[in-house]
Amino acid sequence: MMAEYSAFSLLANALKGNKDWKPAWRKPDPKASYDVIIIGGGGHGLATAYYLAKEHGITNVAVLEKSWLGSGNVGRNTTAVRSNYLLPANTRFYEHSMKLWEGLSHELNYNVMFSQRGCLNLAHTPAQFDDYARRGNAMRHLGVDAELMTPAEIKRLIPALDISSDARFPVVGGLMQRRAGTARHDAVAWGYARGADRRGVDIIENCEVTGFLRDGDRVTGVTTSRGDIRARKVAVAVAGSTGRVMQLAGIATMPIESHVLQAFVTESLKPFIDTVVTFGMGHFYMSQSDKGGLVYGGDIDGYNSYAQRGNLPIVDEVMSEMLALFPGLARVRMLRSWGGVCDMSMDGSPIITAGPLPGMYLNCGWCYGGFKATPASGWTFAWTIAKDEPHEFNAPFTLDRFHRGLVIDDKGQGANPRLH
Amino acid sequence: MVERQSPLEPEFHVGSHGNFEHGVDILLTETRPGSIVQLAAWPGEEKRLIAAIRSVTGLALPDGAGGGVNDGVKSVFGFAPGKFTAADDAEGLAAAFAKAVTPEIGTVTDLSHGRTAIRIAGPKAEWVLAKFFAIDFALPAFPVGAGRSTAHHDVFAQIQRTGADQFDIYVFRSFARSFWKALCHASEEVGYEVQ
Amino acid sequence: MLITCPYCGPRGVIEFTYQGDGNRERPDPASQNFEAWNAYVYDRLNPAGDHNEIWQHSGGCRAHLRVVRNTLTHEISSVAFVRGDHGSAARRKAEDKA
Amino acid sequence: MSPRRTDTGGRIDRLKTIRFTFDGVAYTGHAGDTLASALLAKGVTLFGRSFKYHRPRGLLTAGVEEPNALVTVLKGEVREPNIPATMVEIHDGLVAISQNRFPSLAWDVNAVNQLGGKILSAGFYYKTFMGPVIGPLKGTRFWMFCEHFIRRAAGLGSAGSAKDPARYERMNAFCDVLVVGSGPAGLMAAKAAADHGARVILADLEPRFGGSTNWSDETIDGAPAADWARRTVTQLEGRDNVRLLPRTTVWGYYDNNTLAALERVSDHKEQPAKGEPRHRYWAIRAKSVVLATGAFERPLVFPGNDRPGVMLAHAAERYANEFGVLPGERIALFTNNDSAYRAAVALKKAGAAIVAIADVRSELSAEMRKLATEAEAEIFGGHAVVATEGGKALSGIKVQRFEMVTGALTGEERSIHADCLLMSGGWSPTIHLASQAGAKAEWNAARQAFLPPKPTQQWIGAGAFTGSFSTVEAIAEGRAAGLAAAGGTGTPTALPTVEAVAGDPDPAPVCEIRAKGKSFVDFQHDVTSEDVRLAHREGFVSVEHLKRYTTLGMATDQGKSSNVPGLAIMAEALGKPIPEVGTTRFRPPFAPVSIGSLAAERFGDLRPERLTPMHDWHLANGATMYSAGLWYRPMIYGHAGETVEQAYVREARATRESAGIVDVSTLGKIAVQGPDAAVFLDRVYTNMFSTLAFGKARYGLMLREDGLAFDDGTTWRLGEQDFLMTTTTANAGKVMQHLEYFLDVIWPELKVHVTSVTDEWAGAAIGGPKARQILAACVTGTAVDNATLPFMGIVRGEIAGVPVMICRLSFSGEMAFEVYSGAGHGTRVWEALVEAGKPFGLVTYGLEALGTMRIEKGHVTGAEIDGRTTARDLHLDWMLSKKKPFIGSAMMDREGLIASDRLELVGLIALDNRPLNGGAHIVEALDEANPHGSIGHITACCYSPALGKHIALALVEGGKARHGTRAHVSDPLRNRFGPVEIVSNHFYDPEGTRMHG
Repeated sequence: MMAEYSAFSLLANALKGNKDWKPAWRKPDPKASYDVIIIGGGGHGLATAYYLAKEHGITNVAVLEKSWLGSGNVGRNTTAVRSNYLLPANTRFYEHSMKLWEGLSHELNYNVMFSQRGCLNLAHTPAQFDDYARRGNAMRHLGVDAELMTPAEIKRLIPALDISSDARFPVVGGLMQRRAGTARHDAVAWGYARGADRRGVDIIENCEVTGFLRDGDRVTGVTTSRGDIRARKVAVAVAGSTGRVMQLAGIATMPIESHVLQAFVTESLKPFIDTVVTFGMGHFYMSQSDKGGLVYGGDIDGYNSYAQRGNLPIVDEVMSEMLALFPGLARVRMLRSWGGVCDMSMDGSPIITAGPLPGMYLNCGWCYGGFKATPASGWTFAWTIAKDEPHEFNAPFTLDRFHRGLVIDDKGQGANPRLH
Repeated sequence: MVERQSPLEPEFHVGSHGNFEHGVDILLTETRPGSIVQLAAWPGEEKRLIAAIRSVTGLALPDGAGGGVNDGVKSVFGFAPGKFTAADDAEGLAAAFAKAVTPEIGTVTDLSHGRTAIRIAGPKAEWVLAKFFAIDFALPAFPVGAGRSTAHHDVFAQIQRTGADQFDIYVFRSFARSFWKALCHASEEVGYEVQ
Repeated sequence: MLITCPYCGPRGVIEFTYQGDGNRERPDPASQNFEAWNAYVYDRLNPAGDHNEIWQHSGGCRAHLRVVRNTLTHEISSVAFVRGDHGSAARRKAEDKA
Repeated sequence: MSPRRTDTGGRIDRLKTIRFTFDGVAYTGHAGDTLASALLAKGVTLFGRSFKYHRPRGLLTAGVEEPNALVTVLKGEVREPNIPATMVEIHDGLVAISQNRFPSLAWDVNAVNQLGGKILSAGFYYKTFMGPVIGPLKGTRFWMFCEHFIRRAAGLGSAGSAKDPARYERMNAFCDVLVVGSGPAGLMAAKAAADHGARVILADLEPRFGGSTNWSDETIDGAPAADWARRTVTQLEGRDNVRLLPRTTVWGYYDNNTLAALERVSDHKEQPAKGEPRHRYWAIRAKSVVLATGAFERPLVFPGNDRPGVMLAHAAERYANEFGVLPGERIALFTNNDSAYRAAVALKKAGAAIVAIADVRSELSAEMRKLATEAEAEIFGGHAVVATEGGKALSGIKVQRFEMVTGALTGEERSIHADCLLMSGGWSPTIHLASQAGAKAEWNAARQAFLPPKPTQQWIGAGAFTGSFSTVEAIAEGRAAGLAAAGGTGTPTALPTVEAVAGDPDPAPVCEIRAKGKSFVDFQHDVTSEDVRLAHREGFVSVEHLKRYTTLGMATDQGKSSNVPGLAIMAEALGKPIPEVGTTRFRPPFAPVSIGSLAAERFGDLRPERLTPMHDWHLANGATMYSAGLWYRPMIYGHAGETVEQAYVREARATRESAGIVDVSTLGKIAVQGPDAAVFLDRVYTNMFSTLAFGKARYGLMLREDGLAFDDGTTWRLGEQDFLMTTTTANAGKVMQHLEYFLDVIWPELKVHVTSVTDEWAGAAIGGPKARQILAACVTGTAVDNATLPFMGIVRGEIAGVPVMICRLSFSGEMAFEVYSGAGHGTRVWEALVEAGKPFGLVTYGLEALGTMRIEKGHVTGAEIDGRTTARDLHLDWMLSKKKPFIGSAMMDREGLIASDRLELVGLIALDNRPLNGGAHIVEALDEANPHGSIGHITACCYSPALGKHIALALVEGGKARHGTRAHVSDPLRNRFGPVEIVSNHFYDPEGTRMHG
């Protein structure tokens, strides 16, 4: 058992020249078989492993990661955490996630720096303000916090924001969720990894799944770059790589497209904004990291891609929208941009389900909202794997909902993934 | 005929503007053609449409996608497969085409009010246009007479090169004032005159 | 990313609208085969590698194009009008030389 | 002793004195100085404070990779934070201040952080601040409490909120060959490509072209290298096919050879010229690219390597030769390679004393010994610097015998008095753009460097970029690359001759001296070699984990100098070769880019305004405008002292009592033409259009493929093959694309053309009991009586001498007509109608009254057709033809779309006679304290003058079945609760007697 992290352990170790720190998680070789294999060592896969062990006592579990742990979207997002959805199925699920977030640092004995600094959606027309009111009221009717803000209140909260009436899209108000905020993305992966490892889960990095072992239809394990591994249950939590992995299982088409989403960070600045803010007349969101960089993003590039690399039109669009809100940032500089691969579903909502093959469990369709879902995704997926039935929170997120017309379409865009 | 209202009016300021002390490198005008017409052929009927264009306007279209010609009064250019924009200083071009372009050949759509034609001319015309449009304005890549369909963000534009350093830009009327303001703003650097 | 429109030549991706998987086949309008309808509306090929997809040159000539593009490298190996050649496509060449 | 200006030399203009201030102190420099060189010339050694420990820092470099000397440049209220002083060209009136210090740069209270050194090691934050499990600071509160202070201590410069008045622009450029970098390789490449006739762009991030020629002592073709470079640039300047872009950083390499560059057009000027942008963002499409971006020198990692006065060797050479500034009087060098010897000689020539050269190598070539002799420097072969002394400036160093293979330090430490220490840890080719272009760098053990990968796009490398560090190679490779990029083949003409001291390009494989004390790897982020080893102990061994755990390479310099040393230390800890630790992929931008430049012309004007033909009339006649998408539409035409509600109630009431007129030009209008137009419309609408008679209009509904409602509007049949479709304002573009998709992709056999004619027509809707009389008073050429113009009929006539098309249809529920004229005549027709209406009490009305009347009538708009509702939900199932398939017909009856608990359109009447709110929810039983049990929500609401009540449209579960029942609005966000009656959505004149007349 590794040492608990605390201010005391920090001090004790510092006095010893920091020589005694142990690896945050082991680096085991894969065993020949497990009860459960989870494909994907990202946030969702690691959280699933953690909750399988903690909530369901299933510890003979391997998490297989083709690259370094947390190399997917958990390490490439803009770190926002919120549960301000319109439709009840989403709100309930993300609110469960929010509650898990609120206790996560303690639970994991790892500071994931969850900072409930609020998330503000700006409205720019009265009609949009009513839309946000609808959403906020929907949240309130499910016991989730939400409030409306006036431009004057918004200006007090974010002094650098341009709320002048001669702005091209003046701010007429906003919807605030105070309990929303940000977390340190990498720490979430590392914290879950350490927690799962401490409960006996094998986390195996640099282990790429190359195929599925089958007994008829049933999935009985995987072939990997580090040999065959058998398992009673194989869970797929590979987000942007869902298409590729499902193809290995012989499933060619899915209600999923993989799209590239870019994100950006400025150079480090003294505190500039104390909340997460989103623009209503386009697609732009921003917060400030504890290090001081403004972390922000916008729309997906809008075409299928696995390249983790985007193109200039979105860069230009995001920066233009940023300056529409914060004209004082013209001379601040973009330091770095990067791309993540998003598993865009046909209604903008996720899929967490047993199947589609016997012995297989599927977790995907996170669009670009996957980070905030991490705890609930792992929690409900672990439940589904352990009990072979969904929890109430993920019951609506089936794979067959599209065909049955039971879509959960928060944006009302229909089967058009680039618009979700 | 009743004169049409220009969408540019409150922002149309005749005279020299911007950094013109060192000379004016841009001339901006609204050409206000009497007719702007879109002509579109059914697949396989393009040659007959080109013949009809010739019979109505007297202009012979050169070969090539985006090919076009301008005689100072009338212009025509291709902007999409089988589709052409024709303009004439005089009104009534749509009616003339309605006779020549039979339903077997294609369709005629009158856009005389719907599009606004802005002319940019001068030694820095390519420079200023390159601020808006990601197409190659160099003469070898964009010969005189030729047309291009492109867009600057929300503003669709059809552009015909009507001289070595002269371009006619057709934009949607509702966007014309915004685009005009942007064009003037972008021309300030080199000095411009509105005529 | 540039897409070489057969009519307009190479243009930036900002001028195009992505219309997705080009392998989907729309069932006969009167078809009652709901599996086929569902597959058409909701299911997509999502390959890592060459992908056959539909783009509209919405900021240009507005034609729809069938594009084969590699989703790992963004390299485009072919572009053609979805509708087939309009007769004007080949004429692009005259200007390419100019 | 301190740094000073040399008496002669440098490429500055000593006759031009420039005045500027730094931290409020007035200084002077010369034209051609950077802020760094000008301050250094004045003896300034302290330039900044580090991020974590707030350690005092001086200049490390002379270029874009500077991690320490970051300043904020002030232009009035506008702030530009985090700019390397090495990249600021001074000009009269320049105001710069230091950052991340309080109260001053020299005395910074946060320097106390240094005392916490070992605790503030990598991973510190993750291991603590979890806080208590109980009490007021439980949960996330304790962390948020601490975070407040942590955030204030972190961060570099401050951003402002004042709007930047500067102008930013974008430029789209096309070329055959883009040459990045203008050192000898880049100049040769540009010249070769230009000579071959290619269209060439040559970009360099420095104000002076020439790269290393600006500071080397080499000669090319018998002349000083800088003269050769200037001559070459002059030749290029005269050519039509060459565009020279100085001060231009090529920062991004995107797909299909699209490159992004930032030109700092007027930062170096006191005032930009009229209309001149501050920054120009170049989006360059190059057929091929020559990457001649050179290399970055690396620091060595040893205790005290961050003390002000310790800098890179070539940086000192630059300061001396390019700026005429000596960074010290008594200079020591510490190196693992030959290149530093050249610097020693240069500084000696410039007037400094070279007190020592410590070289980790014990075997030195005769050439290097000769250079050391020339510099009159004592050589310490097989030695390392193990400590530096001094406070905010260097006062001395300690050297000790060093065994290269084992890393062991032996023998006595020897102190050497020096005020400046130059270090050289070898060179890293600047391969960032190549890496961005999509390929993985390759480690070269001899060069101790990552070399560029095999190209994945159309580029060719030349010079130091490829690991060829000599000028001779740069010249040869540059010309070959330029020629090849232009599509030419080799010519046998002689290359320029170069006189230079030959040195070994390969450094000794030593990057760290492990002695006691903090040795910095990443200077700005204070990442030490011990932090790297701690990451190793805790298992964060992959390069990405190393970076993320320690923040190595994540500072504003993005690891330009720290990347390789960090990897080397990790590789050593792992006992693996460097390539197995990996290298991070470089991502755009190469160097930070102003956000203003990326927004370019859209800064301050995000989207164009879309105006109707009558826009100016509306403004002149008291309209308050409402932004709807890109359009502007009148919201109300308020009278003095009226509230919005009073205004719309007046407008709506007057319309129902006499007549009103509204601008409907924004409705989407699409010409649908061709022999198959009617067939096509039958397929895209749920109802029939082929049966529509000429001169008649019909209301139509479209579904999406998935069976949900998409858009509605009327379509007018103007001829056998000629239809005019109208769409909602918001969906005009989407419907157009929808139609084009089906015509091009699904039904290419249909002969139909669709064209957007939204802007062709001005539209005025005039409605009310007197509408027909008003029309009759001004229309000529046609009658407008019931026989000539029945409901949904169309006639053509003239108003004010202008042709118009009039269709009798109604949105308001009144007898109403839409009058279309050519857009250029819109105002004329509008004015004629308004004039004709005066005797009849005609009012102009805006969107609010329009919305009020449509709610009274129960018509749906985008608030109800929200992408989640079906035709049945909206009681439009009567429009679903059973005679034909249409888009969406196959999918509209799926179980989820016909479920009984779906939200359906209803009307609501407030029983407490108080205003309702859009977005309020509906509940069966009210619970103000704990709202729950939502059965739906309000989509639109108003005070209805016709009913004298507050009414709303709403989507409610099982809607129709609830007609006549009571429910409650529950709007906790606005604290509005109260009883409502659920009724039909057709509040007013449900039989339509008024519009049928």
